[in-house]
Amino acid sequence: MPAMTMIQALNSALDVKLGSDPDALIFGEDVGYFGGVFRVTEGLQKKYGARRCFDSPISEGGIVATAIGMGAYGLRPIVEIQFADYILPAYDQLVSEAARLRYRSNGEFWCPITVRSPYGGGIFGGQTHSQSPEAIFAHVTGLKTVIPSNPYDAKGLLLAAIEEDDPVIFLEPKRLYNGPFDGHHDQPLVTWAEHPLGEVPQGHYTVPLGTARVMREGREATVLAYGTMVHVCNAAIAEAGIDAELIDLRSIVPLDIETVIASVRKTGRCVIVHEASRYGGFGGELSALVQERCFYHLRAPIERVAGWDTPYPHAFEWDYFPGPDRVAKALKRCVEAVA
Amino acid sequence: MPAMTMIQALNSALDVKLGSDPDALIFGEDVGYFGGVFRVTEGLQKKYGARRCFDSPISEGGIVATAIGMGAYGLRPIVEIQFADYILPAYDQLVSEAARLRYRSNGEFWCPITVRSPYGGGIFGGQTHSQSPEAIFAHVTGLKTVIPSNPYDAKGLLLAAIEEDDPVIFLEPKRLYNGPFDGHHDQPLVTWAEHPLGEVPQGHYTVPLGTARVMREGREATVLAYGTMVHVCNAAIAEAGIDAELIDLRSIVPLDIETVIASVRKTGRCVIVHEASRYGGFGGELSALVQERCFYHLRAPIERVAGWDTPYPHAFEWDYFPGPDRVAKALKRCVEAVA
Amino acid sequence: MEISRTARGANRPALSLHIPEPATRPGDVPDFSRITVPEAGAMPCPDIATPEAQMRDMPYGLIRVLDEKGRAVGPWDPRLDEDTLRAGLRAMLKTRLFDERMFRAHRQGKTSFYMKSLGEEAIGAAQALMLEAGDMNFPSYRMLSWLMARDYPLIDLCNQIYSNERDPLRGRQLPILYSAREYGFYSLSGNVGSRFGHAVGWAMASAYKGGDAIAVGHVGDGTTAEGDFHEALTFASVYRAPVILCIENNQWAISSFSGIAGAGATTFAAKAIAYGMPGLRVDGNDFLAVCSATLWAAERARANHGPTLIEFFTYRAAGHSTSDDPTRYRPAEEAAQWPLGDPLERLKDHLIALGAWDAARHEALAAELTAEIRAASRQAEAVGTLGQSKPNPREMFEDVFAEPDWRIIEQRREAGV
Amino acid sequence: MEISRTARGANRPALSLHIPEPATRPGDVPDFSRITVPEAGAMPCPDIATPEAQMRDMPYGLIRVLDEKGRAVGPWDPRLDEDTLRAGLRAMLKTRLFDERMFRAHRQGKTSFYMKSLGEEAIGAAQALMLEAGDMNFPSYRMLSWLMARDYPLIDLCNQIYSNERDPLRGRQLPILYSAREYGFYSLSGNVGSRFGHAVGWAMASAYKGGDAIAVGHVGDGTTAEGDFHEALTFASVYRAPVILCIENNQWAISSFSGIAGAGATTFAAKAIAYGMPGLRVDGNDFLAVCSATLWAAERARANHGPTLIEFFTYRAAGHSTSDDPTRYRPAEEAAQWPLGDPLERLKDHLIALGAWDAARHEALAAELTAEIRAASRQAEAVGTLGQSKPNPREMFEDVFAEPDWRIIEQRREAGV
Ligand SMILES: Cc1ncc(C[n+]2csc(CCOP(=O)(O)OP(=O)(O)O)c2C)c(N)n1
Ligand SMILES: Cc1ncc(C[n+]2csc(CCOP(=O)(O)OP(=O)(O)O)c2C)c(N)n1
Ligand SMILES: [Mg+2]
Ligand SMILES: [Mg+2]
Repeated sequence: MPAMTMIQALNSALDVKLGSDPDALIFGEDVGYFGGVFRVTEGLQKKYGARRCFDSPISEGGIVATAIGMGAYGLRPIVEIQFADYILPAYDQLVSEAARLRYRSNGEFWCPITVRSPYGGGIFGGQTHSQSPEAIFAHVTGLKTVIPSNPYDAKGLLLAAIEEDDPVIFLEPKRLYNGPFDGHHDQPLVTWAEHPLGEVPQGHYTVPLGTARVMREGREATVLAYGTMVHVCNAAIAEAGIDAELIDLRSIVPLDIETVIASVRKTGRCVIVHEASRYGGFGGELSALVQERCFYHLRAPIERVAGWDTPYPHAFEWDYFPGPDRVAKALKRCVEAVA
Repeated sequence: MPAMTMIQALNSALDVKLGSDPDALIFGEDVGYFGGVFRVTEGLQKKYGARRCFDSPISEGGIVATAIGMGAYGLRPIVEIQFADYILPAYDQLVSEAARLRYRSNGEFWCPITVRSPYGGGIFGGQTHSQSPEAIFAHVTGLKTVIPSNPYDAKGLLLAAIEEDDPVIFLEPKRLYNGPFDGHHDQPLVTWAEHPLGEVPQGHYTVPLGTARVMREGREATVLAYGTMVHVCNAAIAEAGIDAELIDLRSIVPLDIETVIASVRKTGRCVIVHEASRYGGFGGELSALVQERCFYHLRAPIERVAGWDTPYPHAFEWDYFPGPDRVAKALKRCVEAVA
Repeated sequence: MEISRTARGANRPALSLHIPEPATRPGDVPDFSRITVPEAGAMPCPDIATPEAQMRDMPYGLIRVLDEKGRAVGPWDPRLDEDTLRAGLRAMLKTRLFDERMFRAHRQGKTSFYMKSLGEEAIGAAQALMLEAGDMNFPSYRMLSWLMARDYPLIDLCNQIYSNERDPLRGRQLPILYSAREYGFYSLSGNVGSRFGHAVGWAMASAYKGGDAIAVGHVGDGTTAEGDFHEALTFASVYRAPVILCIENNQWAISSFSGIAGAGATTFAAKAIAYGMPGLRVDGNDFLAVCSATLWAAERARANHGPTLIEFFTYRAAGHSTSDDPTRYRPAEEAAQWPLGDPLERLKDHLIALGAWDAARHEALAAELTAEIRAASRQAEAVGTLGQSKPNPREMFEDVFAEPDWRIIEQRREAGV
Repeated sequence: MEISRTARGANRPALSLHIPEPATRPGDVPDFSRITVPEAGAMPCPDIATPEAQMRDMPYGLIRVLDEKGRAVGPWDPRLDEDTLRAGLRAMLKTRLFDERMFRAHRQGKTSFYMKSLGEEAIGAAQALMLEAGDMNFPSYRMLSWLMARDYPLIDLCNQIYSNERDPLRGRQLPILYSAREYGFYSLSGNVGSRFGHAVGWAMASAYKGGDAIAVGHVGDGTTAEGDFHEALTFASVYRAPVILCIENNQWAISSFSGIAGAGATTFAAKAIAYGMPGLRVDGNDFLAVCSATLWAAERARANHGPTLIEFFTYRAAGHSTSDDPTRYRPAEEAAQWPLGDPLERLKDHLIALGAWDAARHEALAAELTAEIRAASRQAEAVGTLGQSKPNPREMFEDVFAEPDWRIIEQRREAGV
């Protein structure tokens, strides 16, 4: 199996889909001739023609509205929002229309669209190229939200997302595009070629939505994470020297609740980690779910490690970003807490 | 003190403000000559002139954008979004602009705007006149979110919100406009005239944001609620015959964390109730906070009672709405759980 | 040039904020003197291949076909056969009678909500007849006459409005927010404007597939202020989508007159010019003009000439909805004074002038339709009205997704349904 | 009328989807033959009180003042004094030299990001000089020349760009997204378009207070597709806000040519017509034309005649930002072929033609500005560049609200700052 970066893996998924499904098409800002600002759609216009992969006006609401109409017709549009920070002008379309169409029309119309968007921090992108908006999608009934953490999953999840007949928000941790960044920004970047999950089959396969991946088994505590934080947590676990179980949720809607619960019941301790600011973040839901279902197994307070409750501050990238130190500290606190 | 409905109390707050602050002005869809579809701005255009209270185009994004510009100039705009369901087209303006202006400009510009909007269910309004979007605001750093449950608080909180120099989302539980609805939809409506908090001073006063109100003291469990659910919980507590402490949060940002924690430490049990759908709702944050800060005091799993994870379904108003029965059941479960 | 730097600041007036106000308010005598009604037949009808640059005056005229004597005149006469005209009349009358009955049903507590199309029935009826079965309408909530013209079953309408056990939308949607895919009628929702772009996407999909179906989308005058409106027009223009984008300018948006949407500054049809597409301004109370403009735009779309924006100039003769009382913000007598008349009467007069209709046939038709509506409504009432009957609450948990996830399954169990 | 019901469906072509493509791509010879450059001085200059209906041809012309010989001609000549012209030249040159140095600084790792205004320097410089101290600019990120014209301290620019300890925005904002209230320069942000409506609100507030300050707002050609653009224009039109709304049509939006924003169908200035406001189309590389159009619109606004939309026709001569490589999507030689020339050279030639400037003075000015920029940049480097110096991390927790709540206080403590 060839080694691919996450960008190549995503590109491969799109290539497989355009090649096999004439109803699949791609559009978004700069995705056509140029191949996208992160190059995820590179070469697709050349290979499949402008009709299958084209540039759109700078209008996130218009992109999603148009995709919904195409989906209602019977196509399977895959759109790119250049940065997840810029998905907000499309929020009404996603919530009031995409998420509700099947329900309100009693299944007469539905919305098989995939909305890809690079998200998250770690690239010195400042306030508006770094945010993690997953919580505002997870709360919306009718939307699915998927977040891969490695090339293998990225391709399989993207193919699964595209093949879903419901709208999927597909958030790509941009800091992982070129390697499994673990939060040690002062160390040389490891590439995906050196990582087992950088091996990606050429052809079609899917990773079903709603299945978490146990990245690391352990007995002392459960760590729940997704996206870039999976690698940060992995580093933190090693550095803390704690035998923790690390679960990569992969999709937060649908959530693999069974894997989560089984793990916490086993370890009795839980640390939840995300990049998004803490208050009202998806960590709250995870914490509540774990508490509700594992109360009698919990031997320590569930910990949350997250971005601070401030906007994403440019110069303070590494003060804001919940890096391995902060995660390790929380993990230790959690394991050391007396029941 | 005169008895006022919540509508009259809100109107009185606006009247007081327009009368005392020449920089305060009101605009929004149908708020001018007509006085708003719920009549909250009735009479204000007549009293203060069209310049102070006027209709706006149907453009929620435009309303908020314009208000932000006015706020940057130095005015204190109060805008109405006709239904909270229709606030989403303004979401980008609220998150990317209103909430971030002070921070990113290092305090050179700020955003003293108040966005009023009727929210919540119970009026057979169907999917798009019933939703409770507070969670998507609570997660946003830089926004405050306020939800009154009675006329006295409504007026005092609205005046406090308007006087804030930061943007405030002010969600008005429309089911409470005319009386303290407790979820018993099949019983005659009680009016505010019969409720002690229907007594509202004529003049200026404020209820500070970030101060919860203990509606009812109790020892067996803590119930956290806001908006319509305060009255539903009150009824549920009485019906369950449980000596529960009922806390009306009144603002979810800022949150009166001290009152919450003190109560749960005392009772050892906690039920969280909101109308919004459950998954990713604000109840998750509350549950997480309580769990983090009261872990060693908790004698039972924290319960959440909320709307189901479906869109708000018109004909199933009372199947969806988390009424007193569901709350009472959760309360009993919580109190009966063995530590 | 008049301006110069030195003059700056000299004798400058203070700035003042302009708040638009309608000509009249309750208590005033209705005044439509601002509205010029050009003669029927006066507007030229350009070839559908005409470049936009040569049609920039169209948005400022008013396409009218029916003259005061009920004759069809001028180049926009669509020369329809009498059956089509009678089908239009029937759809409009059926809409009006149905609206009346359902409005009463609301007063009687049988439904939570209702909205009438009074005075605007020509638009949906004409378009339903002029467009083809495979085309898709992305309607506003004042498009019932489309469903009537296409013979959507009355019983399904009633069941939906009564939110009863047989509600075709299973109790999930507010009354009148229909969805009827088989009838070329896209799912409505409460949010205004947010489906205008879907019409464009649907039309783009049809073009992508090399099909021949086109889309038609609708918004009200007030709704043109939403960003969605602009985004839809932008995409339609850029990709030359085969779509007809329509504005029903009925002069009001709830209590706000059209000046609050910018009508004091220009026409709504003129918004087309911003996108380099033709903008037609059409007498919306003239069934023939609506037919003709729709056909013209449809043929343009089908010939790959791209989108057309049409403003239908009309009047919302009733209140906004059952929640509204228009006498609070406009003179009660305004509707009667509307200078473009009643679309139903005008089509009827035309048919009579043609010798294809008469008072007796009209009465018979009204009686037949009234009976049909009464029967359907009674049948639906027998199933039940709001609160007396509803679909199985299990329906609340269906169709959130194609397949329910554990949350839905658990909660359905908790709800005991 | 050409259309008839019977003809429908006969010999219909299959629909096809139109995807706009630029005239040339990398490897092609640049081709600007689609652009007609009208003679300078040819456009009439209407009185500021002229009704919009009499100005509907303006958006299709191109206001130009400087002719090929560097002379100012025609009714739009603003007849500026030489000091003003030289101030404009200075601001433009300073912008260009500063851009160059900072672009290099990015290559050297001193900053995370930079964006140039190359080829568009006339716009901000002219407007900063033509508008008054109390007016407020709601800029795009290509408006550095405004700050240069108003003598914003270079050291503050450099500290912001280097995100160092003295960054006036305290490390909270991406480089070049300045905020400079005292200089009439509103807070920038990464989101495009979302401040266009703020300009309108600010202008409405000024009118509400009976003041005399006006606002000017900017978006790029690509950004006109956002709903925010439409909403801002709608509010400006409805309330006749004293605002100048500007589109910098620099032909590109990152890699997308202006056709993706609708330029194939009409001009951007024509979008004004949708709102019944005047739309001017102006040679954005002609300093005098920019001055003149800005003054005209400003005087309209100050006289309570309401808003004006201006399209500045220009060219983005550099890449979009430091993250971009334009040779991947357009011919590398395109900038040199741009038919409207270089704004800086054109103003220089005009001053020389006037006898108010010469090569020696130009060289001296360039040397002086280069030294000034070098000094400021060195001074800022002494404080530190990206990663070497930053404000106190405590700043991360300030100004989220006017007063921090317990979350901020607790988290600041947890962060140990
Ligand atoms: C996004 C959104 N904002 C506000 C509303 C509330 N609302 C419902 S109808 C309406 C007026 C619409 O007026 P117009 O577009 O002229 O259509 P008309 O009712 O006249 O047919 C408003 C403001 C809504 N439904 N959706
Ligand atoms: C809301 C939003 N969507 C997308 C982007 C990404 N983006 C940044 S600049 C840009 C192109 C803007 O083009 P244009 O408006 O023509 O301005 P120019 O850069 O040419 O001056 C895009 C798409 C953004 N910053 N904000
Ligand atoms: Mg209307
Ligand atoms: Mg551009």
